[in-house]
Amino acid sequence: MTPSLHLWLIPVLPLVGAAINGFFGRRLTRQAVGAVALTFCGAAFAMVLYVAVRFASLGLPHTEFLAHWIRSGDFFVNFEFYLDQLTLVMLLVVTGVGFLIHIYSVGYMSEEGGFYRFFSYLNLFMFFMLTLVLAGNYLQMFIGWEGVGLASYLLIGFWFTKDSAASAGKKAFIVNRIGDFGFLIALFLMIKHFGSLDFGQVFAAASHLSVETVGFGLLTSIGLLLMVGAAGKSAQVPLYVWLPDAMEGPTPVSALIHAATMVTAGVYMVARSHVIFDHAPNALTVVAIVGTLTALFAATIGVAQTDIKKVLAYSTISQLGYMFMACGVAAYSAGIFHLMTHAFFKGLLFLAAGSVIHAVGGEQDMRKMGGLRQFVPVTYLTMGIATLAIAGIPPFAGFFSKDEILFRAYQANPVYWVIGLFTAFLTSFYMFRLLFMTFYGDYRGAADGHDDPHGHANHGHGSPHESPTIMLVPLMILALLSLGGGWIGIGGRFERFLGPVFASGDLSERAAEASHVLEHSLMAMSVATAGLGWYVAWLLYVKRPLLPQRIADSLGGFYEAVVHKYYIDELYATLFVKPLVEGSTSILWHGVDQGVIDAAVNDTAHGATHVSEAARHMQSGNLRSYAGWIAAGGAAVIAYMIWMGVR
Amino acid sequence: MLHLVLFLVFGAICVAGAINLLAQTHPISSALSLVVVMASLAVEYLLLGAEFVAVVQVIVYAGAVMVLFVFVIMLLNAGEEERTKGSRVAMILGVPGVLAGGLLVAWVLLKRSETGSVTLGSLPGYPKTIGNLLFHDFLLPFEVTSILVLIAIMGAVVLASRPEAQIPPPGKES
Amino acid sequence: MVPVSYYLILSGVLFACGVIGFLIKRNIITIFMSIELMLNGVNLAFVAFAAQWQHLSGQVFVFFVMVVAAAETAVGLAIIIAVYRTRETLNVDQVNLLKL
Amino acid sequence: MLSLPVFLFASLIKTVLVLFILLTAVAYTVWLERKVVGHMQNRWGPTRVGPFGLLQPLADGAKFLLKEDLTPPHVYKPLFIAAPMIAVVCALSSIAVVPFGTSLPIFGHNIPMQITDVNTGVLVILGITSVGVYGVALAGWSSNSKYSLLGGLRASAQMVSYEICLGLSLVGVLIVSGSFSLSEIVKAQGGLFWGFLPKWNILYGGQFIAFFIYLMAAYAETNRIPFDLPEAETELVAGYHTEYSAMKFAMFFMAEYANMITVACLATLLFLGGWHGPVFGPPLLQALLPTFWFVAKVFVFLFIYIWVRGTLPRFRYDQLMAFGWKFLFPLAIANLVVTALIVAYRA
Repeated sequence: MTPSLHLWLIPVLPLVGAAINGFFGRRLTRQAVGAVALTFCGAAFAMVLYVAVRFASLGLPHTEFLAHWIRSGDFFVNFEFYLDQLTLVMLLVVTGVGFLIHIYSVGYMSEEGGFYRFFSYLNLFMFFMLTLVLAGNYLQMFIGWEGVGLASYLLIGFWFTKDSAASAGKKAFIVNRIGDFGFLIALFLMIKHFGSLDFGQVFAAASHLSVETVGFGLLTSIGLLLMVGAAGKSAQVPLYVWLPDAMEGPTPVSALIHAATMVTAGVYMVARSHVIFDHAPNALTVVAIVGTLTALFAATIGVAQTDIKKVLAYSTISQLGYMFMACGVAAYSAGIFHLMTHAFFKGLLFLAAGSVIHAVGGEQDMRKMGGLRQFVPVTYLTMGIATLAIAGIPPFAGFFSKDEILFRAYQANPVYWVIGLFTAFLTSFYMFRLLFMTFYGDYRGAADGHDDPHGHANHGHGSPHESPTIMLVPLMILALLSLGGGWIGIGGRFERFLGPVFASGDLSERAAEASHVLEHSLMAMSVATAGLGWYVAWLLYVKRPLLPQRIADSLGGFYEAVVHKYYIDELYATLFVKPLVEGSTSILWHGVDQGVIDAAVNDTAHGATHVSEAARHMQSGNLRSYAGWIAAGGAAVIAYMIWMGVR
Repeated sequence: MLHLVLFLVFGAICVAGAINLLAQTHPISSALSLVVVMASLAVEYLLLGAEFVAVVQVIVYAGAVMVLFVFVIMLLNAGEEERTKGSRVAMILGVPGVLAGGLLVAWVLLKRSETGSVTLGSLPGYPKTIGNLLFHDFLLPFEVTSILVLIAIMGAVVLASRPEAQIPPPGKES
Repeated sequence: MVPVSYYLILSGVLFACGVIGFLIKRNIITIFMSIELMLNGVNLAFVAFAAQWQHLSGQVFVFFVMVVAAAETAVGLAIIIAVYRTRETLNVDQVNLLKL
Repeated sequence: MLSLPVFLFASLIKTVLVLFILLTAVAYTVWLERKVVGHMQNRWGPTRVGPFGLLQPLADGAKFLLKEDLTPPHVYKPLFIAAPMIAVVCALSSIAVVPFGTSLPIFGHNIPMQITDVNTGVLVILGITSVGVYGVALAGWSSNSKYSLLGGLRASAQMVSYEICLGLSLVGVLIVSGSFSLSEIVKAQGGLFWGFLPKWNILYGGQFIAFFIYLMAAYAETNRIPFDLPEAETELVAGYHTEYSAMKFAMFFMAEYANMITVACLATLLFLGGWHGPVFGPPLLQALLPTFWFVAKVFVFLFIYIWVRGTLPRFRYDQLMAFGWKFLFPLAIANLVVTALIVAYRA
């Protein structure tokens, strides 16, 4: 038994910050609120660093028991913290990126109302996310899972006076509920069949079951249900629809929650549950297909988006699809690797986009940007690095992780690889499109910062201007990470580090078999694809800026479909929302609620009224009448008693 | 024999007083009839040996309760009873019901002989024995009753006292 | 020797007179007196049963009944006074509404 | 134990005798009062009829009998007639349980000097006194006169209130002597303590506070000065008997004085040792001396009555009620508690 590291401090520190800001923030100055939030978030990060330093000396997996939670017969659930390599990676990503985004937020949100509220929510999110990551059992994980959903809801709807933000929050929450429903059923199945929710016990029990290659067994069911949950949280097809709308939230929120951390919880969960998936290949195949489809699907939509954050949102969905594809081919460590690098460069992208938005006074439409290169050089530079990273240009971080995934996908099934490669092309294309539309050409925006959708205080933009240092520092750190973050994966070091966690499936052994020739040729092809995307984007948006419109016109209906996100929202509205609303209105509301429940209540009341109307004549208010009734009743009782006695 | 005669005489006075209570239209006559009933009941108690009960009956009922009634009748200057027709139920249902119930009880009492008979003063209720019973076996009820009386006193004071603000201004009658 | 049932019948007659008084009298004070009459009838039954079973608790009950009756009278007459103040009548047939 | 005929005969004789004595005493208490008050006020009182006016009561009685018995119109006649009767009957009947002395040996029978010895004698007197309220109250009501009604109301409220204090003051004595029977109570007060003090309840029983309460309550019960509000001449003409005349008025008059005598007797019996006193001389004297002592004590009590009447002014009605409920009543309860504690300590 290794000494206690007081892991509980890691989630609790941000909670304390959230509590302080939530309860007392209204009376504190902005500086104080920011200091509190940064202090506690930073303390958590420091704690994680301390854990990382001590990591080598720990016996793994390292669990720390805090308290009993549920004790019901044979069924136990504890408050327990579980630490292994996977957890450590997640902890570092969450607290590290989280801390940077906190710093950034202090600058970004400095002009906003509800400053304390924002940081209270942000710290609350950190608490739940760390709870999720550190959980020692599925139920505790579920708390974190729901908690980050709550924090996400609160933060998407941060500008709750804006109707679109409020409904985006609701949409995220409701769509997540669908996924959570699957997660919950998976938990129930575990309780029923394994009698426990503890990771160790569940995985031990699962690993003793035979691999379900055919059919639809217990583990397949659990796996699929977990995947439903993961699809909800991580915005996979068909439950991705909430994520683009979630961009209504403040940009740091999009960076932290909807790019770097929360949306990757699904990936983390699938990776954590890899024992179950390893024994359910069919479920794993579903994961891979879902991931692949999502990657392609979202990338195509991303191509036609004009809102800078929407592009990034679809990009996120697409990248998450990559991660699921990796998990689906049992390359969990590749998925986690991509998760990490993605956290760096996508966080950076969002923050840089935020910086851009900040620079142009709240404008998000790329068509009204352009030529910002000279106004915001640091932002341009960092965003450029992030774009190179996501596009998969070596030696940036995205190259290593994405290449790893594509390689493993090829090994599993070349179809995945083909689609993945095409997606990589699209990714490269739309990311450079974003870069070119934003930073090249001429500035197409209005001279002054009007039409302020986020309620930014109008700080009199003469022209776009660079963000303050407090925002740029996180950008630069993340840029460094995007640049060099992938290098730890060179030579499979990252995979070896995570090896003990995933060292159960034979599928992961394939990596060793692969020839270096194949690997290198695939690598070259993906780099070429990325370069192609870059070139096409340059061609269309820098060299011949009128061409895109013509292509769009020639594509006609397809382009329209892409612009309208394949009408998925409308499809859902028609398929689910409308029938639900209609059914609720006509059947549940008018039929059940008004027709049965209200009617029962009202009819009872009316019946009582009628009976009372009749009985009221007895209640004349005359004392002697009442006495008469009592006397008659007493006589009846006496007669009955005597009759009973005589009989 | 003496017992039976006394019982019948005072029982007759009792019933006569009770019926007179019903027959009289003026409340003060009814009240005096009730005093008569209570006094003769005290005699019936004496016949049964309950001398303490009898004396207390006179002191409490005749001497205090009924004086209070007379006092209130005088205070409110209650007049002759009005012959209003307020309730048919009381006449049609109540009175026959009472009579029927009473007759049934009487019939049962006369038919069943196991109730037995009592001799003159067969159970002497001396103050001492009653007191012993009251302060030992019935101590809790006794104390509870004392609280009841206390509450009743306060209630009576509150109810009967006339708050200055509630005196209706002249001319405003409902 | 007098059968106990005679006493009980006397008690019942008094009680019935009380009930009938309650039913037929209009004056609220008289009605209240009818209640006292009923209580007296019950008291007689208590004493008679005490004599039959040769146990004094019956007589002790009478004291409790008297105490309760006295308390009831005090409160009841206070209520009557209060009613008379607001309604200016003692006829129960005219006191048939909870509010004025 | 006496045989039934002898008992009935003796009772009849005693009743007649006691009634005669009582009525005479009533008449001469009136005379005494007029005489004493007269002297207190520096005048002579009755002097014309007989020596020292001793025949004045007879003359008054004749006057009452011979005057026109006027019944005013608009009175409620049955009660107007019944009220004085109730008053006088209640006043006279309570004397029945009062023992005037020890038993007298007459014709070989040991006849007690008491019409009847009820073992709840105190309670009987209380009960009869409480019923006596009806006479006053009904007289006031049936007269159909405002003065009378007010007098009747005052009388009934006052008597009901002070009856409580009266009863509570007696309870202390009852606790000390452990009996309701008047003769038992008197017997318990025989003898001396500390060698020279009589074992009267007022001394040995420590009931001097109770005696004070009894005195006050008794004055109020009998509607005497300083508590004669029901017949306050200056306000209510004559209170509840304003409308009465002739013999009906005489009945109220008799009732008042008979009540005074009863109250004095009760005080003597309960507090002042009853018939106990120095007994000496030949047997006949020995038999009569207790009765003498009894009468002497009653006389002293009555004299105090008259003395107070000649001295004190009248209370206001609210003062009367406040005095009864806020002073006498708590005092009586305190006395009761203390007495009970003392008795429990002695036992």
